[in-house]
Amino acid sequence: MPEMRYREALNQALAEEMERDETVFLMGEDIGVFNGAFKVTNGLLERFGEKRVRDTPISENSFTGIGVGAAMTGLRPVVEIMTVNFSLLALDQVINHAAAIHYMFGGQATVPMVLRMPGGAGNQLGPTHSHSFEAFFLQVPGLLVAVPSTPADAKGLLKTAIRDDNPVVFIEHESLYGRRGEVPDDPDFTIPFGVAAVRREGSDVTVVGVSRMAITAGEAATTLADEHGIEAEVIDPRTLRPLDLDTILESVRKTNRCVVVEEGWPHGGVGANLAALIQEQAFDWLDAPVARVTGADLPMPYARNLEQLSFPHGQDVIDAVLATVGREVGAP
Amino acid sequence: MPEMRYREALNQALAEEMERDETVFLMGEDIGVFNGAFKVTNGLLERFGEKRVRDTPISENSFTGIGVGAAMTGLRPVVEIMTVNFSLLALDQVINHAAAIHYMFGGQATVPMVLRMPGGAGNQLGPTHSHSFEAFFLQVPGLLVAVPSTPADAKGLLKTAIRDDNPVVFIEHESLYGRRGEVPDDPDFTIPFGVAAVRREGSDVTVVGVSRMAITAGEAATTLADEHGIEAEVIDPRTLRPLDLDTILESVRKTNRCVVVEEGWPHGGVGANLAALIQEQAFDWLDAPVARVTGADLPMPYARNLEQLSFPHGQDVIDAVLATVGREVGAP
Amino acid sequence: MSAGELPDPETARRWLEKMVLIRRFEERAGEQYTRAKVGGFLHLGIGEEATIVGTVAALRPDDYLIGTYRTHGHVLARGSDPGRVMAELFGRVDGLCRGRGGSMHMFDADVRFMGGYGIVGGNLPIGAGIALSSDYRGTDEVTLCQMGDGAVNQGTFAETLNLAALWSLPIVFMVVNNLYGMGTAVERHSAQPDMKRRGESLGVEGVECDGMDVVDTFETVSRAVETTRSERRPILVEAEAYRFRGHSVADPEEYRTSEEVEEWRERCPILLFGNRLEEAGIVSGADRERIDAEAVAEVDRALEFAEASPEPEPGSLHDDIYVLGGQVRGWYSDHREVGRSTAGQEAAG
Amino acid sequence: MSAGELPDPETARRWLEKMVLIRRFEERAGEQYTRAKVGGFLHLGIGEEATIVGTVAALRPDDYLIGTYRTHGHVLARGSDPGRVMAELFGRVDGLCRGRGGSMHMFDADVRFMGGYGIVGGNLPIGAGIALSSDYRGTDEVTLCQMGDGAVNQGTFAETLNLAALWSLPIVFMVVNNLYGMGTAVERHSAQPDMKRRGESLGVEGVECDGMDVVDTFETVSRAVETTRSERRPILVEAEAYRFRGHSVADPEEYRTSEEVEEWRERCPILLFGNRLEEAGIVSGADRERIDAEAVAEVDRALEFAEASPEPEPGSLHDDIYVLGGQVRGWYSDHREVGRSTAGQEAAG
Ligand SMILES: Cc1ncc(C[n+]2csc(CCOP(=O)(O)OP(=O)(O)O)c2C)c(N)n1
Ligand SMILES: Cc1ncc(C[n+]2csc(CCOP(=O)(O)OP(=O)(O)O)c2C)c(N)n1
Ligand SMILES: [Mg+2]
Ligand SMILES: [Mg+2]
Repeated sequence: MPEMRYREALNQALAEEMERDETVFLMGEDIGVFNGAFKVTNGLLERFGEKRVRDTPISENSFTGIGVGAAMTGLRPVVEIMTVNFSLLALDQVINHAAAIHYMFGGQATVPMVLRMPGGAGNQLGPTHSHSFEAFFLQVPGLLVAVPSTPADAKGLLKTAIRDDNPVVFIEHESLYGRRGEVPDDPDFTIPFGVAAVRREGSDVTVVGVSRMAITAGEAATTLADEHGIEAEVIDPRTLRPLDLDTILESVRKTNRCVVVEEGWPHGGVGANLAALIQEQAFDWLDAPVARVTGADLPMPYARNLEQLSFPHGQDVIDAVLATVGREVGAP
Repeated sequence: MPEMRYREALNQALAEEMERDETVFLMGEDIGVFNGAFKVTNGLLERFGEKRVRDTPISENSFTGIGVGAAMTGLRPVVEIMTVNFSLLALDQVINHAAAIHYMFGGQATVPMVLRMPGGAGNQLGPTHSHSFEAFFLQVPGLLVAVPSTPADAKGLLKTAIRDDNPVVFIEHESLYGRRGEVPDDPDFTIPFGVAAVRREGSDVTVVGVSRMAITAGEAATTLADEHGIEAEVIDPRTLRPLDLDTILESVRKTNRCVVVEEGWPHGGVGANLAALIQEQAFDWLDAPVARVTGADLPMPYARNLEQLSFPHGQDVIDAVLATVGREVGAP
Repeated sequence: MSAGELPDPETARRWLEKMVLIRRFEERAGEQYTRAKVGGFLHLGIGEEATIVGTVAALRPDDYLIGTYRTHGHVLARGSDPGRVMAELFGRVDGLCRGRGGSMHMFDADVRFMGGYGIVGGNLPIGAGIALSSDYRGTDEVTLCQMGDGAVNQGTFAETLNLAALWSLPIVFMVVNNLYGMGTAVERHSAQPDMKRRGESLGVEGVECDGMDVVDTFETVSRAVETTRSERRPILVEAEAYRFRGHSVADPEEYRTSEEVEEWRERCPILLFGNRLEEAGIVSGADRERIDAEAVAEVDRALEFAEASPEPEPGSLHDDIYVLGGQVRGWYSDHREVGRSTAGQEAAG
Repeated sequence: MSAGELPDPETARRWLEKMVLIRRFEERAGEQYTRAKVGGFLHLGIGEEATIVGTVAALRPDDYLIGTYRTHGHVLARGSDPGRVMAELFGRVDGLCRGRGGSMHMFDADVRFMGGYGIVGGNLPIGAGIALSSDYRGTDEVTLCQMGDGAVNQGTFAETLNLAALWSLPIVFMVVNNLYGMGTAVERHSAQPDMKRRGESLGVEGVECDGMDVVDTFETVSRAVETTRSERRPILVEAEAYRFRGHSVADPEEYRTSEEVEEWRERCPILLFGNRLEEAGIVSGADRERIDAEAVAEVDRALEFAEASPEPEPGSLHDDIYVLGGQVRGWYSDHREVGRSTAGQEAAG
């Protein structure tokens, strides 16, 4: 299998789907002449031309809405919002329009649109440019939400997203673009939504990692095994809507303990949702509360040392796992 | 104590604070000449004049941002977004600006602004006009979030919000505007943020109700006592940021069971956040999973019968309490 | 037919019939609202019939129309069955949107009415996206995107006009300037209140028509649509109009005088056009009465149809939140284990 | 001083000094970025010094200035200490914002620099709100709100200009048109690319200046500011300019030719203004060298200051998320019980 970077895998997914289906086209700020702020769309303007690779003005709400209208009338737009931070400007089109239209109009229209955008912290971009909004989008019925953490998943999930008839919020991670991994080059390779990946099997604790945190969790699991003799089962949900809760519950019923790792804010986050679901559906199997390791509850500071303190690292996962595993059953 | 409606209590709070402090002023769509879409600002234009009661064009993001700028330079704007549904257009100003500015600029600026808006379902306003976004706002560090359910709380919390130096998202409920209750007329009456109200004491189960659902929960509690001999302790958190988790935990440690009732979507909702916190901090006291009664996971349909099925009623709370109380300890 | 001239008699009569139908439909809808048969917010098009019928007459069947929360008239003019429109207002299963959308969210794919939208300004980018699709697919379809005067101050207005001009999209933006956005007069919401000039900064030509005159509206919109179709550039049409009723049913209307309303009522588009047709010998007084009676009868039938239509099945509550495909599985909907049953839909695969 | 004339020698020299200081500061910042001393995105003002210095010279100390993510120069021109600006880029505790904001989010209350903002278009309404406050408080302060050409397509631009005009707010909107928004040329992002006309539809007068000429910029902005101050109406100023470097450091600049960059470099605002002053006998060649050397020395000192400044205390991480008051209690911050310590702040009361 060829090895490539996450950004290249995304680029390949876009190119293959554009090749395969004339109705697929791209819109976004600086995706064409500039080749993409993160170079995901590199070369695509040259290859597919201005009709299918459209640079937009800085008008997030409206070009997102243009995607909605185009999707309602036979096209498959893949809209890039340069980073998740700017998606706040487009939420009306995403929530009041894209997500609602199929239901609200009694099934007469569909919105097969993909909204791609990278998020995450770690590059000292400061308070307005370091958000993780997975927990906003997963709330919204009508949307699907994908959060790929590997190059192969990035490609396979993006191809599925483009072929899907629902609006898909596709959240990439700025710090993963340069990561390498093996990626199938079969043009029919796709990864279904709603199927979590068990990255590592283990019997002592279930660790769910979201987006980049699936990588962080995997690294922590290696250390936990090597240094603490604790076998963590690491699960990457890959999509948050649909959510493969079954795989997570099955694991928790085996390990009886669970830690959720995410980069976003703690309150009402992805981990809160998972904790609520897990304690609801696996209450009697839990030997400890579902623990959460999250980003800090603050606007992300610029200073490197403060920023590093504000999103989870392997050691935080290890600490949380040790606390969860070490907790005596029945002890307050 | 005088009795008045929720909308009148809000009106009184605005008038008193405007009287008390010259820097308090109002902005919003149709709050002046039209006297407010829900008549909360009735008579205030006439009383305080155009300088302090400003009708705006339909430009949510920008008039919210104007509030931010005014707040940074000595004023105390109270901005009305006609309903929460339109706040999606203003989230960039709320999250990337209002919430971040104090922290991001190293404490040099403050944003003492109140963003008032009503939400909720039940009036057949359909998919774009029936949202409950409490769960979005509570995620955001830098914001405070108030959700009054009674006329007295509406007044007392709004006065506190206006006097507070932080940006406050103040979420009213469209179906509560006409509700009556006793309201202190002492102009110094305020209700502190972060102090939950125990609406009813009980030892069998803790029921937390958010906004209008505090009323629904209270009604259900009466039926539970009368018809099922179950004594529910009903807690209205009143503010979601700060959250008076202590009061909730204290109750759960007494009752060992908890049901959270909210109107919004289930995934990542207020209840998810509370369930996660409660199982984390009172794990060994719980005899049953924290249960959630929520709005349905869909864009709110217009048809009356479908809409009624899509947000919680007393019977839903009763069913959830019975299931929670009836659950045998240790039984799956 | 030259400027201001009547179209052929048959067409003229059809326009009159359509306007009367809309008027009678809206009156009945308002009445049913006060009887609590219709819920939510109800925004009527009474007084604005010429802007609707004149506009729709200027479109081809394969053109697209998209509007706001005030579009019962538009979907009727476009040819939807009045019974299904009324059933939608009643929240019944035979409604255009199966009762999911209600008054503010009409849609009829069959007549290319691409939706009424409850968010002011929200329909503009969607309209531009539809126009983009027409262009992309190599057709000569045009999209007409209707809005009120209040919508021009929503950011999407300038954003979308710029994008439409930049990308040469075949779209006509139609501002129905009825002098108020809710209770706010145009001069109180727009620093530069001349609506047809609102595209100037973006290089979008603006034209104006008398929205109380169906002929002028038809001519102006026709020219705009055909220019857009052939020259591939967006045009802005401002139609001066007036709503005779409140913003929505149950608006105390404190922001305008009853004299002003009366003055405008004298310019009633149905009255004036009816008079003109009568003067031209195209309809007689008796014809006008018959047209009215037929409209009333049609609305009566619509009402009967709506009343007879059942409420949506509770079991359908979770249908069509998603398009289900073989490639996805997992939950899509409500997960609750307690409370009333809201079992979610599950994907087939 | 009449049109195009130089100001008095002392002022002229000060302008030159400021421009040189900004140039040298930015060069050093770019260099420190490549050495990984500065993180995040770094947007330099090199080439745009005249738009900055000319503008700031037109403001009174009690006027407000607000900008974008490209504002090191603005805050320096306004009088902030270069050491504190550099320390902010270094993410140190003595930075203007204590290291929280970084390059994109400068702020200095002392000099009424009301912030750099990372969201394109986000600073416009805030600027209008500041102007509203000046007006409300009965002062004659003016706000100058700076943006790039790309920002005019954000919805807030039209929304805010309309509101400013409607409410007669004392604000000057300054569009620094450097021909590109990131890699997108003006004609590719704006259907009507004449920036000074972008307020027309909203009744906002637009004027233009040569942003490579500090005198012309000063004169144009001064007139705009004083008109705004006395006539209480917003004005739009377009300054034609060019950035000599990439959009941010590490931009491959594939969207423009090196010939184009070279042509513009010949119009370097520092070079041209320096030449002019020399021709006018206000500075000598030696003076110019001395001015440059002093700027370099000042930037050296700034760098030393920044390097000596400590990183923010980890314990300060949760400070100033909220303004704490006696009236509130409960949690404000991180609740985690596990993992690294992030004990939240608690209200006093
Ligand atoms: C984004 C948004 N803000 C506010 C509203 C509430 N609202 C509904 S209609 C309306 C006035 C619109 O006026 P106009 O565009 O002139 O249309 P008209 O009602 O006159 O047809 C307002 C403010 C809304 N629906 N959407
Ligand atoms: C809302 C938003 N969208 C996109 C971006 C990413 N971005 C940063 S600067 C920029 C270009 C802005 O160009 P312009 O306004 O001309 O200013 P210049 O950089 O030329 O000074 C873009 C697209 C952003 N910061 N905010
Ligand atoms: Mg109107
Ligand atoms: Mg630019």
